[in-house]
Amino acid sequence: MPPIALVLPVALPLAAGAAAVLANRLGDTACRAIAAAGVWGAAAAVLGLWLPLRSTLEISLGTLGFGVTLGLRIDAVEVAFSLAIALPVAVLLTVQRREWRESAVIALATAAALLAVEAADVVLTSVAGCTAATLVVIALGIEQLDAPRPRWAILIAAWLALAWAGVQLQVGGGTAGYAVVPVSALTTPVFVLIAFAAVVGSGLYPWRGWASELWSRESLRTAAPAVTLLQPLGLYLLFRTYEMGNGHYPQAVLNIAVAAWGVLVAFAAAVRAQAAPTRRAYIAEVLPSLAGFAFLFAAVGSKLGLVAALIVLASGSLLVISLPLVAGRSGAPALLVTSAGVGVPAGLAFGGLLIGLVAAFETGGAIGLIGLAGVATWLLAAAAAARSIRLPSGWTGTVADSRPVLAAALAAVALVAGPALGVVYAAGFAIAGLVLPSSGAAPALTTVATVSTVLPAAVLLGPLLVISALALGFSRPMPATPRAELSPPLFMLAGARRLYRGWAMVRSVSMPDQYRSMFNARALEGAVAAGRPVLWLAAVLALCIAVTR
Amino acid sequence: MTQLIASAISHTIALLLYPGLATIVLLGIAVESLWSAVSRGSEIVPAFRVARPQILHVAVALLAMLAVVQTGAPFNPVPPAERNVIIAVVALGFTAWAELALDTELVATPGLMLVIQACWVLAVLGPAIEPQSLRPQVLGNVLVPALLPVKVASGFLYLLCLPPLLRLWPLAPPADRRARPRFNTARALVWIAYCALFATLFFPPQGDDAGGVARFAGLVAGAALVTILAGALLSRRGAEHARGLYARAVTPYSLLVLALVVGTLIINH
Amino acid sequence: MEPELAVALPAAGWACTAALRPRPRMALAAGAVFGAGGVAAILFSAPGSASTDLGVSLTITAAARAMLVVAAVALAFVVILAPARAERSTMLRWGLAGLAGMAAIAVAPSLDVALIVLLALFVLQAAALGRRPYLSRLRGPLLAVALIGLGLVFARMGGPPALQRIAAVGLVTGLVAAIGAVPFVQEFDAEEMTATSPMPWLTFVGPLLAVVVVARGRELIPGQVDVLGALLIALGLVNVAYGSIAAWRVDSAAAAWRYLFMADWGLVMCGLGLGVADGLRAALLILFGLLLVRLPLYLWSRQALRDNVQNDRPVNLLVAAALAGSAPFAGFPARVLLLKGATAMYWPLALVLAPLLLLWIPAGLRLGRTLGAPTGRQLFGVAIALAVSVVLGAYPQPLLSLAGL
Amino acid sequence: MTAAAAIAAWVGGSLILLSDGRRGLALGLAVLGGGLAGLALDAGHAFAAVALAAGGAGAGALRLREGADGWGIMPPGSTPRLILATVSALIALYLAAVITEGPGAGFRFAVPAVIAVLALRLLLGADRAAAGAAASGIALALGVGSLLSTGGAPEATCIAAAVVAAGLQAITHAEPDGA
Repeated sequence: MPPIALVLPVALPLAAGAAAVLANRLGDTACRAIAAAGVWGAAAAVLGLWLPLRSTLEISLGTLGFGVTLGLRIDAVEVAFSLAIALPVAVLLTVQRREWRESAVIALATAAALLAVEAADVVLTSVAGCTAATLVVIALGIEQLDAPRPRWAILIAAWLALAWAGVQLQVGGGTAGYAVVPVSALTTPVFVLIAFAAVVGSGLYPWRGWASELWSRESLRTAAPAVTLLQPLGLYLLFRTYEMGNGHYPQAVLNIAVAAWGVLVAFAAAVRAQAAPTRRAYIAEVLPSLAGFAFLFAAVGSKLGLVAALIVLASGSLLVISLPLVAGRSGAPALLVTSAGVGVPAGLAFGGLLIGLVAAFETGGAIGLIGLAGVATWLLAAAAAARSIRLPSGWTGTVADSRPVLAAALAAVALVAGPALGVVYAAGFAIAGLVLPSSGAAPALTTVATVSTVLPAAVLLGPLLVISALALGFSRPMPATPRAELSPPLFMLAGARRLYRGWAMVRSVSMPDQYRSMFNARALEGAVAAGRPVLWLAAVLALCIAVTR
Repeated sequence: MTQLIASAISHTIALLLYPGLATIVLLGIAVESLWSAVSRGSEIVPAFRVARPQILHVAVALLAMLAVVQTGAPFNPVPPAERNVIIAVVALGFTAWAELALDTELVATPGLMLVIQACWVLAVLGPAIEPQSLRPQVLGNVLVPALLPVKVASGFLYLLCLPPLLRLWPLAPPADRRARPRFNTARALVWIAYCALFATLFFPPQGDDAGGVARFAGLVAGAALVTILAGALLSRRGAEHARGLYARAVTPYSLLVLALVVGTLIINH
Repeated sequence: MEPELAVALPAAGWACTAALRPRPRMALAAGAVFGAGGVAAILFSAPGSASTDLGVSLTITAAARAMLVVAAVALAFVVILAPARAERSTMLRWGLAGLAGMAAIAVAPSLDVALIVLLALFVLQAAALGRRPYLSRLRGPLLAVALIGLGLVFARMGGPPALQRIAAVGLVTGLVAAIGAVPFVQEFDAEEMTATSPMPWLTFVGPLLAVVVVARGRELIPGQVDVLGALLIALGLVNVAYGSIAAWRVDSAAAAWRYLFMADWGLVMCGLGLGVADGLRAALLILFGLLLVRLPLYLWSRQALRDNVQNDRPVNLLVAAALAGSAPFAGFPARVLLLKGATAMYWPLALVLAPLLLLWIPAGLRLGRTLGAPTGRQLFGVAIALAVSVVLGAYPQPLLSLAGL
Repeated sequence: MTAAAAIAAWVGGSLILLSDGRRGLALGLAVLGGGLAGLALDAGHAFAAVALAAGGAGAGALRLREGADGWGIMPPGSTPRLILATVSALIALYLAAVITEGPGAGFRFAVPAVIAVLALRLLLGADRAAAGAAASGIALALGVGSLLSTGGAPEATCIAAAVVAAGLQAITHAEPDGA
């Protein structure tokens, strides 16, 4: 395979997006097929390039002109994140009808997101990430302009922060290449900028951010690809930071801070989920909750934590396809998707959450306490999921885009994957080994061995799964009769109302009329733009005094 | 491969027979009957009918058997190294909400139930932070003086949380206003899991011999009896008292336990 | 001979288009031929090598040459895809006059000559029929010439270092006054034709003037280069803040465009003031974007502005992204370079600059809408402008190499 | 000779500042050109001197074609301009005699003083004719300013300045609307 083939994962969706634009006269379906083919091709290219050698492949295509070398790199981490981005987008492009503009822009955004994870340099990642964010915002705008979407400024701020971190690495260490940056260059300020980019770029806040609000759009056609394209990039940055720091963040307290933020995000999402008035409002909180857990696990600082984060990412990728496809539907498909999302035994999410929390406890100290909060959050999410089963759908838009059978099938895959956790863990172990090198034997394929325990994935979860399948098949189905009364929120967070009221007050603050003239933008503009010589002379005089003092 | 099959068989036995499904069903029905007799609440024995089980009971049973195989019951076919307290906590935690998901009736005071469940999680996992181990029998074996206060306080908190978790308190769900409620099968299925986990976490592990079995059974029975007595006491005092106790006494106490955990961490580092 | 031709051919083109005004097609053809010749002469002139065919030594720097080439391409772009109701030959005439003056400024043997040429350009523009009073059109530009002239005199006087610092003030304020940025903002009439408004100084002649004045200024006051840089950065930050906020808040959309140009100029001043290669790269990249992307977009938006048409189609969103400095458009790498230069020189400056860079987004979103619903030739032009911006954003190296960077 | 030329240059500039009539402005340009030419001649730049004198005279002559009739020197309300012209001269004198050092004191006085008074003419308000005259005057001053430098073809600069100064007075036509 020639090294230039490394451009394929980016070039294919890029070309597909361009082709979809050019072929728009052929109709929406043809353009969607072209775009989907491009994204499927990208996923295939990633696998095709990596599987034969299963080692890092790099290529440098020269300098771009702003201190960045167009260097591409395919390694196990890149493969994992590329697949987590490309596969859900490919499936959604394949099964959901959409306008040719949306298909084209989503394909282009996928190319940009894939470039962000294939880039060998922090600055190039920031450029590609910002491009992906821009295209995602445009795609959301094309679908419905007045519907909730990420604030452009916030997304650009995130990627500018990453760019700044990159140039700081270049200035401090001479390079911003993930693999070659000196450990000493990864200072605390640089890490803070990277963490800011990771958090803001993924929209993961303890309050209701765009990652949740996107799911309240009339149609979820573009919301799901938007989340798929942007959210994994934040986690990706946390992974690569380990590589830059030779397996460490600059200070242990930074691990604690990121882990605490992650659990706070997951907890807040679970709190909102348990108070959701409709099932639709509930599903808006499923992915932010999982993403919060992924951040927590990635920040634990152990290989086990990174593997857990990858497993949660994988289950999130399955869910991000299932959630829009089951939108507006109830019954078994909704129940399956909800179960897969909350991590019931013995599914993939269950395994990921379990391994991640074990990693937190085995790290001990403050991270152990955060792990304790993580377990409580998991159970809170379980309560919210249980409550959501009988909530009203809350769906007002068309359900034509939904594919309940496919959604249920994907959720079922996530639920029965538990016995294969050992295999998934072994793969994740190999991936995490790239950014967190450690001398350890390759794990067995049937168990997950941690420092203090061994999870017999195949021999415990396998039989459990068979027994569950038989028992549930034999059991009396859930009575379809509606609940006697509407289920209220399980609890109201103390002080939440006051907080919202305070925020509303802050937002409603305005300048008293009698002082408006002091801050009148028009008057200020008039004063500056009138071309008054006095102002000019005063400015020159002031500058002369300033420089001669 | 043979080893794998043998291991799978032993785990299946653990799940279905001992200490799994069969054990929790038989002993759980016995304990639940005792509670029914003491509380004079629901029917004392279950009305056996040849019918497909409710999905709620199936789900609770599956989760309870997953939890109970993580305990340190003597002769547990699951090797000690393969037991994990988080699995037990999560499985039992899910049982509390299976009812909300799969039953047409609401759970009584779910908000307070959530708080109590969080306290219970603290009681189970708080002592696991400092030893940095999740093996139940390792936690049970912790006798380091520096860690004993946390362990004792957590054990007491665990016992305090059991009545509401098993719904032995007099707070009935809004839709459940029957004069004589039916035998509570769901509760019967989780009695043993909760009590066995208590016996595993807060007492040294018992050996795989007759004495060990007797001691472990005694601990489980003791935990069950204490819980029944506490439940009966709560029922006698009434709903308001129970709500007040758990809202105003147990929650602050759990904060004290948390402070103890944090203090222990700080002292030992 | 190339530098002389670089000035003479566009000047001849201007003369022809002026003489053939009654016959626009012929004027256009003649102007195009002479203009193309001028561009060829610029391209063939080797940076740094002097030509003494006229008895004086005429040289052109690589940066100035690149700026001239880009300005010529921008002129061709807007003339070929001229906005509706715009007379192409008139646009070409004005453009060629500007191009000839810019070439003269670029090849001038000294800043004094460049300044005299600039003065002539100012008066020539002010002499045209415009909506603003003659004096208000001439006041700012002549003050600029006077300030730069005073700066030159002070730079050449022997005496205490304070004189050189005052010279730096003269050069910087003169440059800012010449382009009409804050605080030397000239009166602006949204209805005035672009050629007679202050916009050409901001968007067409200004870029080359800035490159020449700053380069020559550094040679004139080598001892006070840091003062020159500090003044540029200070005024640059003021322009960034004021321009971007005004572009967002001001009532008139046409004025908003001008303020956005001012904000861009703020970044250019910061880049030029940093005194490091990355800063210069950033400044040039922004200036290239100004000429090739923003100027055409502004011209095409004028009709929609007059008709008060606003739109939120995908193309408007793309234009908004391009104006906001988002990737993959030209603004983003320029911002990256600026941050790098600022971090290398004095990191707190990057701390100030980074949040200011976000102020473009509301203004960009607003001005993206003002393009209305472009169709036909105009839509084609917008597509090309966006493509150029993407190329500049993704791979600016060729143009930067042309500028010797 | 230097002092006289420098003062003449300042007087010429001041005349442009103080005059509203075409004759006063023309006289100011001519005197300014003459003064600046004297400075150039004193510094040994004969060609530059001739060019500047011709430029000033030409500009003055062309200036006579347009503007308010008469001399219009120091019309009512011109006291502030007179004060400013005097203050500019004093500041320039202080600059040339006290602050700065080296040869060419005449240049150091005349050039800043002339540029200052002509800039003030524009900033304090002027009609089309006065503004044009000020522009030509600034061009001539810039030309002479180049004589302070060693390189950069100062004589060519002076010739260019003279041509532009005269040329600026020739521009009268207006353009039709375009883009």
